[in-house]
Amino acid sequence: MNLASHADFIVAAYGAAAAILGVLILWVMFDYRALRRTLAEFEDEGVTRRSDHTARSPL
Amino acid sequence: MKALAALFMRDVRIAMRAGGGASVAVLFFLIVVTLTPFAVGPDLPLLKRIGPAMLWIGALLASLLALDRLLAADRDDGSLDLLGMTAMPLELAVAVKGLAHWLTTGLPLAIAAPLFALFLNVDGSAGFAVALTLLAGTPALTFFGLIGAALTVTLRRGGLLLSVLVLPLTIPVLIFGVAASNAAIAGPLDFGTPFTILCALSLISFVIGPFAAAMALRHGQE
Amino acid sequence: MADSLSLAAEDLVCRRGGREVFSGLHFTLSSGQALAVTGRNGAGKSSLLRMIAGLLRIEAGRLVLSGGDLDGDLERSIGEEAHYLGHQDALKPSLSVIENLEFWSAWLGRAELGGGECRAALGAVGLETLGRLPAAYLSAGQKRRLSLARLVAIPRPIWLLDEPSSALDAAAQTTLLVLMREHLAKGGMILAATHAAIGIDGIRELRIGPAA
Amino acid sequence: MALIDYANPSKFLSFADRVLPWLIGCAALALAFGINQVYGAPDDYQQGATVKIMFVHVPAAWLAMFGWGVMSIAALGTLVWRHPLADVAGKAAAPVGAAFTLTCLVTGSLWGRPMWGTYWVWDARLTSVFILFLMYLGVIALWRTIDEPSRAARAAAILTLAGAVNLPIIKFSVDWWNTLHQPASVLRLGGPTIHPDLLAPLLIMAFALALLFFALHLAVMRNEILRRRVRTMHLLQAQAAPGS
Repeated sequence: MNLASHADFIVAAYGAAAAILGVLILWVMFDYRALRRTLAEFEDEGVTRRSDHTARSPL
Repeated sequence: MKALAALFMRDVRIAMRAGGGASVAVLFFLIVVTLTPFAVGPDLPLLKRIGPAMLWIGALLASLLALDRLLAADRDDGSLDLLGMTAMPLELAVAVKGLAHWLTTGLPLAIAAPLFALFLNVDGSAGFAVALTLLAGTPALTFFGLIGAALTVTLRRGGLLLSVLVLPLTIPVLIFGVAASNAAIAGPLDFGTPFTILCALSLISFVIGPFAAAMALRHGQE
Repeated sequence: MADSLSLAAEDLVCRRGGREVFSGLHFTLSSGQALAVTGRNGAGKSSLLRMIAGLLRIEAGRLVLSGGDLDGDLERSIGEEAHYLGHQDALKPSLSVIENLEFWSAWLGRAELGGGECRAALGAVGLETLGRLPAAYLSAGQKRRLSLARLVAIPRPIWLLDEPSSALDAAAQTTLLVLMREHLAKGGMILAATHAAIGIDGIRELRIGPAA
Repeated sequence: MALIDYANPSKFLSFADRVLPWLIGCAALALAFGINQVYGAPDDYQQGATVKIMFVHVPAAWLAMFGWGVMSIAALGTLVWRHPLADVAGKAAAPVGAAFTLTCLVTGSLWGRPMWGTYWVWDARLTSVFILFLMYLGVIALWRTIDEPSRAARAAAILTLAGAVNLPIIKFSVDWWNTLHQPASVLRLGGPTIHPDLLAPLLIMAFALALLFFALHLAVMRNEILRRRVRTMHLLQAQAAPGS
């Protein structure tokens, strides 16, 4: 059992780990940006949460 | 044509969005496959021998259980009434719904099959052979299943009855699906014959399923 | 809808579950007219509307739609010329308000419709700000308004309304009234099953079932 | 108590915004150092170079179980203490835990291939991790199915706790099932005896991946709080329109 014969499996294992965790990281990042964008759009449309701006709230 | 495309897109969207349940069918498939070794033991040669059969049974149950809500959801919210109020034949509407359903449940099952096959010691090309037979056979499961879905909608009884009604209809699909898989993996039979029959079953179901389902819906209206 | 249409029922019979709900029903309705279908619960108001919509089998008798450009076109059923507003709203909670409406206008509409009709219809029922909102967030009254938008977005001569004012607040009932008057003015027909009075001038009443 | 201070979602958000960059930086540094250590680690006399897979496989297995532990504590927070952030913490732990479980499974499978000659063997340890993975997927599916967050939180909490109680039973049953069918001749992955030279890189990698776990968990929690804000905005928008 030498390194040469199994190096591909070791690289594949680390690559797979990086890929799985990388996908999770990318999902988190894109999700965060999309959510921030949606919230900003609400801000532009003038919809606000009462707890943020009690005075301005029309309700 | 535009109307049919709109219906197709609507069903695909509903299935893909949160709570749509497209991924749950794949999960169910995985769990059925996983249960096998706990029942028969982790005996690799045995698992390899029964692997294609278990994959087929898992895919069969997963695609049937997912059919339960296909027409019932439209009945419950009144959409089914409106779907019938156009010049478009109900058969086409049902066929398009079936296609969208196959795309969101049947196709993922076939795609997942080579991966899940590894758990049953069916690896490499054998796994892809099973996936190929599932690709050819799952449309038949969906479209024969449509008949049961339409009947249970009008009878207003859910899930279990659907399976009881439809499973007998799917036996030929199972026979030729597993036969084609085994032929591809081990021989000695020819792969082409059962596979061609499997494709033929899918084509037949594509004709019979929507017609019978639409007929059941029309006669069931009260 | 410039050509005058008329819908006639001759000796209609409705049977459900072996029980005769009504029989010998006659009425005629022409363009620009409205008919209020009244009667006690179980008299068959909803059944009559569903029968006209083609959702319920006609046991005996005839329903004829004549006039306009329909005479040569026997293939067309009355259901294709009618809007049915039942108790259910036919909305998918996971789709947005505009997606729901656009689907129904693509499915039920005959002519090529642009996105404009749907936007305008949302405006007509007061939901123009909620286009992107998933229908799951709507209140019962707003869902009802969205169903009404369907009738506005897709032109069809016959409106079959089953208890149209249920779940609607006073403002929405006014909106509904305005929409119904506009529809009649354009030569449409309305059949409404209702308990309450509908404030439309010249509406006729069709009382079905035994007198209460 | 710090936990009470951060019960307010707005405060928690600013806390997450402050802490996350540091946490991510530390995790990246620790991972770089850990991988460097792994590169220099000696081969195992029995398993050769493939033992290097252990340095990511075993920490991933630990974090897979740790993730369920986090979810269980959060579930108690939801059901017993009704802590406002417990729902969010429980929901956020599920995808992170599932990702580490999947990492453990895939690396185990790639380790098993040269050892056993096949990608998957129903080894007792791997099988238990696999069942854990299925349970994670079940919890995620439940979260996705129920629309209303607090109702989903309670349902998921009950499922999580039922899973936590069942996990030892499952582990015991799988061990029993496995020994019943095959004598313990198969080489086990990540067995209990570890050479000291291998222990140091293993612990460093475990520490680094744990930091990554915390960073991801915090980031997903932050997303979840934002998602709930979007939901609140939607509801407010619907309320502001006529006919509500």
